[in-house]
Amino acid sequence: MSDAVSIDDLVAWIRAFRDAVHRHKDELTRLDSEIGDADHGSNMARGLDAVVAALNPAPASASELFKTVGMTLVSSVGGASGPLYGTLFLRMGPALASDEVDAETLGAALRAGVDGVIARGKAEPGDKTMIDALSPALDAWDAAASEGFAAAARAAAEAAARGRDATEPLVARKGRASYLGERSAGHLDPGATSATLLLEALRDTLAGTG
Amino acid sequence: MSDAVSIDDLVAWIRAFRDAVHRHKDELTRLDSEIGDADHGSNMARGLDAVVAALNPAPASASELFKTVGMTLVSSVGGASGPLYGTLFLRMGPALASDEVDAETLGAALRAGVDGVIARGKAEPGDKTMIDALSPALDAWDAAASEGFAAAARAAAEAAARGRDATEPLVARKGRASYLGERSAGHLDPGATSATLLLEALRDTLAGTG
Amino acid sequence: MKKFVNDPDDVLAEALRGIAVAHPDLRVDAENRVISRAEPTRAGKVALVSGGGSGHEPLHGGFVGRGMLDAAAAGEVFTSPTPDQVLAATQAVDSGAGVLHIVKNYTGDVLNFEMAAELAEAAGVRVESVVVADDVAVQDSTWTAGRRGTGTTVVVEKIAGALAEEGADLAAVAELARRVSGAGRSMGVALTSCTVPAAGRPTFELPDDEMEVGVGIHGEPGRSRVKLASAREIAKLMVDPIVHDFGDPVGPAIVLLSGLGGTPLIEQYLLYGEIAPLLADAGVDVQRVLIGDYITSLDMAGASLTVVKADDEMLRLWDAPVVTAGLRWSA
Amino acid sequence: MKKFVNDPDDVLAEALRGIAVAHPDLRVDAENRVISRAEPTRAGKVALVSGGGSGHEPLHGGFVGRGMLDAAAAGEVFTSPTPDQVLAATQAVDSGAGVLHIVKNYTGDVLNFEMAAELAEAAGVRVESVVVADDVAVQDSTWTAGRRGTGTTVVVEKIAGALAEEGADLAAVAELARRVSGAGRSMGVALTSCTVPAAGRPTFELPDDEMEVGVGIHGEPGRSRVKLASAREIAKLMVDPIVHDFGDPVGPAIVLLSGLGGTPLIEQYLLYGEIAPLLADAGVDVQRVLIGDYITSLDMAGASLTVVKADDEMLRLWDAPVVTAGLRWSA
Ligand SMILES: Nc1ncnc2c1ncn2[C@@H]1O[C@H](COP(=O)(O)OP(=O)(O)O)[C@@H](O)[C@H]1O
Ligand SMILES: Nc1ncnc2c1ncn2[C@@H]1O[C@H](COP(=O)(O)OP(=O)(O)O)[C@@H](O)[C@H]1O
Ligand SMILES: [Mg+2]
Ligand SMILES: [Mg+2]
Ligand SMILES: [Mg+2]
Ligand SMILES: [Mg+2]
Repeated sequence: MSDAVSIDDLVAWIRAFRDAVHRHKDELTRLDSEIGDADHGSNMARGLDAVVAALNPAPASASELFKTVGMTLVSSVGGASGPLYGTLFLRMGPALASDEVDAETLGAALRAGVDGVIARGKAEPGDKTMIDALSPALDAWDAAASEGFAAAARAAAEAAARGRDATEPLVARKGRASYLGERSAGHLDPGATSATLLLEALRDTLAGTG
Repeated sequence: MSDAVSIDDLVAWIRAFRDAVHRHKDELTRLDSEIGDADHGSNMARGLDAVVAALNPAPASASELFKTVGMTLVSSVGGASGPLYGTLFLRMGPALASDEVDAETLGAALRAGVDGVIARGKAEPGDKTMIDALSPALDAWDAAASEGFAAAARAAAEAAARGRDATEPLVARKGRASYLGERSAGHLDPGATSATLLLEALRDTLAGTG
Repeated sequence: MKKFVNDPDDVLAEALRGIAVAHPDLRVDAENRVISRAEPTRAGKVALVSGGGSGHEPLHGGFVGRGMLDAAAAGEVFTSPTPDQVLAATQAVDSGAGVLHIVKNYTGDVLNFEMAAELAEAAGVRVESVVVADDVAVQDSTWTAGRRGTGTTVVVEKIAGALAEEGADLAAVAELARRVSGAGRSMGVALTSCTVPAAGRPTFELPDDEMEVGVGIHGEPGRSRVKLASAREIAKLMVDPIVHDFGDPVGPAIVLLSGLGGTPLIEQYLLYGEIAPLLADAGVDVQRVLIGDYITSLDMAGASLTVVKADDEMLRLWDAPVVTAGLRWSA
Repeated sequence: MKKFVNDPDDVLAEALRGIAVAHPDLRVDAENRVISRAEPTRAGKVALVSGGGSGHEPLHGGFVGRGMLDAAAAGEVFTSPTPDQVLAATQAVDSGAGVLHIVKNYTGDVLNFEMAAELAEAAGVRVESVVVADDVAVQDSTWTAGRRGTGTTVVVEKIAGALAEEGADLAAVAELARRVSGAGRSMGVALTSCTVPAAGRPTFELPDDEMEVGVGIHGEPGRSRVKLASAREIAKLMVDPIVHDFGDPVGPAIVLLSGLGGTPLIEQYLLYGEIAPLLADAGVDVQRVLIGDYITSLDMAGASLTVVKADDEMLRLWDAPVVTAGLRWSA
């Protein structure tokens, strides 16, 4: 069926995210060195390794899958990214109660997740956080969802990357980078960078689907 | 009188020693970094500054002069070099009871001083200490004393320098360098280096005398 | 990277092993990375739980013991502990009288402790929280993450710990903890970066003639980078913003000058020799002072100054007996 | 040079100023650079005086107080104090019951303390001396300066201090001090050099992948330079020569793992986690352990391990109350 994704696709997405984070681990940590505490790469790598381990065997449903991902991130990452990424996935689960996951449902689930992150972290777009990648990605997803998964994921990944790049000149108002005040400008936000990897992993995983 | 030195000459000697130590302060400390604790230059400079201050006004007699020098070194240097250089001068005083200081008396005084250093520090020639410069210098002084001050001081300074250079291959058996064991070989001894400065200062001060 | 480590990823687990074997009066839960008193909490005593990223030792584990904390949850280096860890710590020491969470104000710490508190309440444990936000290097604002929590945490843990030991109830202990927290201001200066073991190299590069002013305790760069200054000038850079932030005359105070991990005691005393007269001039009446490594940033060279405006009750509780690895005295 | 200093030549004087203002229970004689208890020595109590070069803080000034030293003479950085200083310290605290000099075995310390003892005796003060020479990195021989004195000094000061506090006479205190001194062995490892303020640069250069084994506490290079090793391997490099030097099984012991000034506590605990099982395997029954910065070498990264074979009397006196800036507990 070309307009629905399987559990296996979703598991493949999470695995692809893990792989991407490992490939970019040093870069994420370097970005976090500049305006944070030099641990974002190892935080995300540690958490996603735990996630991949917890996905074996693969959960039976999409909602259970994301619950496992979220709980595992919450209980293995710590830091700011642990509860935030954890919340993202924990909130996605309930939005995927049915077994049919089409582009619109996945978009709705992602939005529920990002709303959860905003509720927890109280960041707004422009605060120089992962929200700056996630928010525009969602809008792009919704706009392209009717064209199917592959198109929606492509649009979302592009928007996330643009959002990530747009964090560079910003002065951080949330998270650890905010302590630097004006000095936080001129650097990419590490969380927006890892969030872009998340959406790029989705794009790559769904490239073959409708 | 060409074969006797005045108090002023002796004071000039000590001042010249102070100046030489200041000129070589970094070198002495560097040598002490290699096989010790990086303080010989500052120790000697601190002590000799105090000595020069204490010599104003100049003492009335040679024996009083050296007593002052010795006491000041003992009470301002600390470390190994404080009591040792202090003892050197403290023991010279009594050997210069008469006001006539000729080359033989100064030689005898120096020997009394060096004997005192040996009694205190229990170092023998070849242990890689200041003794390795002082001992041969004394022998050379005595051998040349009949030719007058300038010749004796020249001979002593040369012998001291040779003794200093000969410390390079030695494995230290006394002082802090001994803790390095075999690793102490291949470096000049800082104390032998400063002792050579002492005798070179004497040579330079007495260059104009008989 | 010049460190006593085996695998950089095992630093925390292995350090906990050392703590466990060195301190028989502590219980180390290796799985949850929780350090608690070996003796169970006395019935009716409010328990104090703190925690945060590791790398700030003796904070927090070194302050577990009679008269101070009941448990500490140790996160990875510079990474707040997870809710599970904090929950484990909380449940391990609750006697039924409730638990006070002492949280340093960092997004990660706040979020993870919040989640843990929710979980603990759901499991029937009463939890109160105090968030320490004392770092005057950070402009305070409702639009941002607010100020970091640094040295005042030590003072909160000591004073609230003493009150809990006396048998006060959760509301009273929490109220005092918040009062102490509100009365503290801190300011830090770094002469070098630290090196996070897992990163393997210094978090930031700092030329030989420069220093970072207004640093926190996670190796993050400071508020500004300036030319390396004398201890006298640095003392001013630390005292002035604290005094200015208090606004009103401070009066009696507890002062903590903490090394950041790579600065030896002789320098800390020298620096305090410069700080003391400046505090006196500014009307700070130093009643108690601690100098040493109490809240550190791995191997960073630097120091942070904390001034806590102290009333008589705080001073009395400060003086109360404490028996921990990091702070120890009798009445 | 990244340090809290004003003029590198004033480091000691200015650090003493900080100590004086931070510790009202200490008296700091700025002229003679002597730190003593503010309270005069109790009549009949034997007084303990130690001292040495500065840069090893908290040693010795941080150990002045009830149950430990009566006075410490602080030399320039890494330079033994002069006889005048030691004499001033000795005369300041003699109650008539005599004074024990605790001397670390370095030519400079030994000579200056010897001269001071001669002067003190001449002034009518009874003096006994104990020379600590515990560093197994140095081959012992009557033809050399012998072993350096390092960590065992802390244990001698604590235990002899407790016995003096109990009212024992000079001969008994000196005898015990010598017994403790003879029962201690130490071994140090440096990961970096330290920087003597007056020198302004590191005493030795050490490549990023090398370390010095068998270092003392004066920044002198060690016995050998080897490739940087894991904490596990370093623990072996420290434990083996100590155990080997004892020869006989050690049995009950007091253990001190001291950071050298630039190594944070988290690494010290990690290292101790590796040391403890090796000690146990070698038959060392660790009865008491101290981990932290107790005898340092300015800002050197590294650690030194001390094992003191302890009998019941030593353990009892170790546990006796002590109230100093650097070591503090009650019975
Ligand atoms: N309040 C917040 N809301 C959303 N994202 C946040 C918030 N605070 C921090 N972040 C994100 O978390 C990232 C840092 O994560 P990480 O380094 O793992 O945690 P920590 O800051 O605790 O070390 C930041 O780059 C930012 O994108
Ligand atoms: N026992 C000794 N006898 C003679 N000279 C000695 C002895 N021990 C050390 N020295 C000399 O002292 C010098 C070191 O002096 P210095 O660095 O000022 O003292 P310290 O070793 O206490 O730091 C050595 O280079 C050596 O020449
Ligand atoms: Mg981070
Ligand atoms: Mg020296
Ligand atoms: Mg972090
Ligand atoms: Mg010296």
